[in-house]
Amino acid sequence: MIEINTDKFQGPLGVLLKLIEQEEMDITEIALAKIADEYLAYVQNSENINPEEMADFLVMAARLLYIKSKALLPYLVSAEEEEEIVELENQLRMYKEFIEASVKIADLVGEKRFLFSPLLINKNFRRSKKEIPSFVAPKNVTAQLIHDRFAELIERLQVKEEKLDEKSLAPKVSIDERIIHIRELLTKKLRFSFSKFLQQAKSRTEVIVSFLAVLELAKQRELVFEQDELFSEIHVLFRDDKINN
Amino acid sequence: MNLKSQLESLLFVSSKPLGVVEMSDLTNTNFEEVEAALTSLAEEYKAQNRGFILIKNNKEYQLTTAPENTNLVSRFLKDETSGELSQPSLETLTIIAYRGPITKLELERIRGVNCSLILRNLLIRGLIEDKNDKTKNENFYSVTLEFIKFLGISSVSELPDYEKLHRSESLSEVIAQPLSL
Amino acid sequence: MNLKSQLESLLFVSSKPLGVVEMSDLTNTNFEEVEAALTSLAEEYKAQNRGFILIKNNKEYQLTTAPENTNLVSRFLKDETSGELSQPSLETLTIIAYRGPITKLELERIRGVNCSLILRNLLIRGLIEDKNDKTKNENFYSVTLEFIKFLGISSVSELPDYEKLHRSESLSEVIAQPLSL
Repeated sequence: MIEINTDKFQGPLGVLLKLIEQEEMDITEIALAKIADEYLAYVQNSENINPEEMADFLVMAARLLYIKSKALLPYLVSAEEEEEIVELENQLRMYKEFIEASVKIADLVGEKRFLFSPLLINKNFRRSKKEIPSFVAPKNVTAQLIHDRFAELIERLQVKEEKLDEKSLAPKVSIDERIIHIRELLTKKLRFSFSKFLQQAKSRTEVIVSFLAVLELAKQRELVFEQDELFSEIHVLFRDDKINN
Repeated sequence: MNLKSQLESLLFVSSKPLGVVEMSDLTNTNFEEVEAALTSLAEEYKAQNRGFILIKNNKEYQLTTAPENTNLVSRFLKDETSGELSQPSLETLTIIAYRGPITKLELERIRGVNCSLILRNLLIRGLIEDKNDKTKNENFYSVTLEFIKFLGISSVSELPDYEKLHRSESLSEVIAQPLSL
Repeated sequence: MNLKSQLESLLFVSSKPLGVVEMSDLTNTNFEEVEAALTSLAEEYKAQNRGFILIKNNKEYQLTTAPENTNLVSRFLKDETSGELSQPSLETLTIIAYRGPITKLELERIRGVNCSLILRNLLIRGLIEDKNDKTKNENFYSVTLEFIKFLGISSVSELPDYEKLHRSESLSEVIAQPLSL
């Protein structure tokens, strides 16, 4: 299992960078494809991910899965999508530069060279002659104005809170759930049609998840595909069933 | 270690005059050396035409602005205290009026920004005062009696809707939010 | 009149950072002359090994104690700053220090994660400030003099590899790219 310092939460890029460094790899597409599973495992198992950051972790998971699927099916990738991968590599390289700089800054802070300025000094101390009065009446300030400003502030804080209301997302199917579903299906039916399987999906996300689940099982050598001729229906079956037959 | 530089740091940052004994303790140096270094500093300031001078009063030393700049400095301090209150200062003042006594951190959580400079400005104008609570070792800010009188009331509780606004729950919630760094 | 002495008096008596515009108004001198005099003062303090230095950030200046006297001064002020920062805060501060003024969106694109909470904490702690650019209607974040003091440097340009990271092209490219996904 991967060991990541989880006592302080880290952003998705930080987690990626750590995984790549653990593999002693450079920041490349190959490295990203290789660590995709570990990243997913981290997101799944980590209890320390701040809820506000979860969305960003999931976006990154989607990008990695995409890169991984490209490693499996390279001919499916367009030039535009290729660019997105390069962009992620660049983003990660730059992030790394700042992480390195932040280590140097941490060293600087560690030296404890804090500088001090006198704060809140009595205004008549430090001055030769001429006293400044201790109370200066503020212009245009009345009890009513104080009241109005304070009421406005409270209202503003309430509006802010309403905005921060939590929204729960509709439950979505996960790749793991899909994998279990595929296994059950094949235990019952021995084989199924790939296109019909995808048609059962209720949303685009589900199509992607189903597709990734099938790819994952193929990669793990659990599944094999049968196709009679080019562009005809693809059938999915357990590798073991195929061998036993 | 450079004694003159050390003494200069202490005198610069101190908000009260400093005695030779205290400076001697802090710098771990004997009285004679401290006094010699202070004399030498005082001469340097004059020779170099610096913007401050070192003055001595009953064995206590303090830095003050150079006499030839007194008018400039007074103008600056007067501008600071007599100018119109900025919006952030006014907002801070209203929070202290309705919620005081209140700590700096509580104020900052409500306003979402650091308030050091604003508090300093309100203190200089004599609109607020701070009191140290020794058991909690924290400073609490309240509006001054002069300011209350200026508003034409005799206590903050006479501010409009005081009971209701003073207890506002949304403020208490903001104050209770955890801060992590 | 001696401009350097005047500026020194103002900086000395003001316990808040002073802007070039303000100092220029008060001394009735143009910006260039004020900045030249301030640079010369900063150099003098270092060359003469004074107990204070002049630090600078975003056209604002402040006198502070010299870094070599930090131990002594914190003992005197009984200041217990631990200097602890969490990794995310450190990361965010680093990016703002090298690339500020920077918008929240740009910052989040570099960090790849939502930064609202961290920005709020850093604002409250006074290590960063936000300024609204009215023409673009956007907030820009920069580090403050408080941050400069925290690190014990006299301006962000003294940060390690400042020139390189401040200008790094790959960064400008990445920031210029549209958000995907």
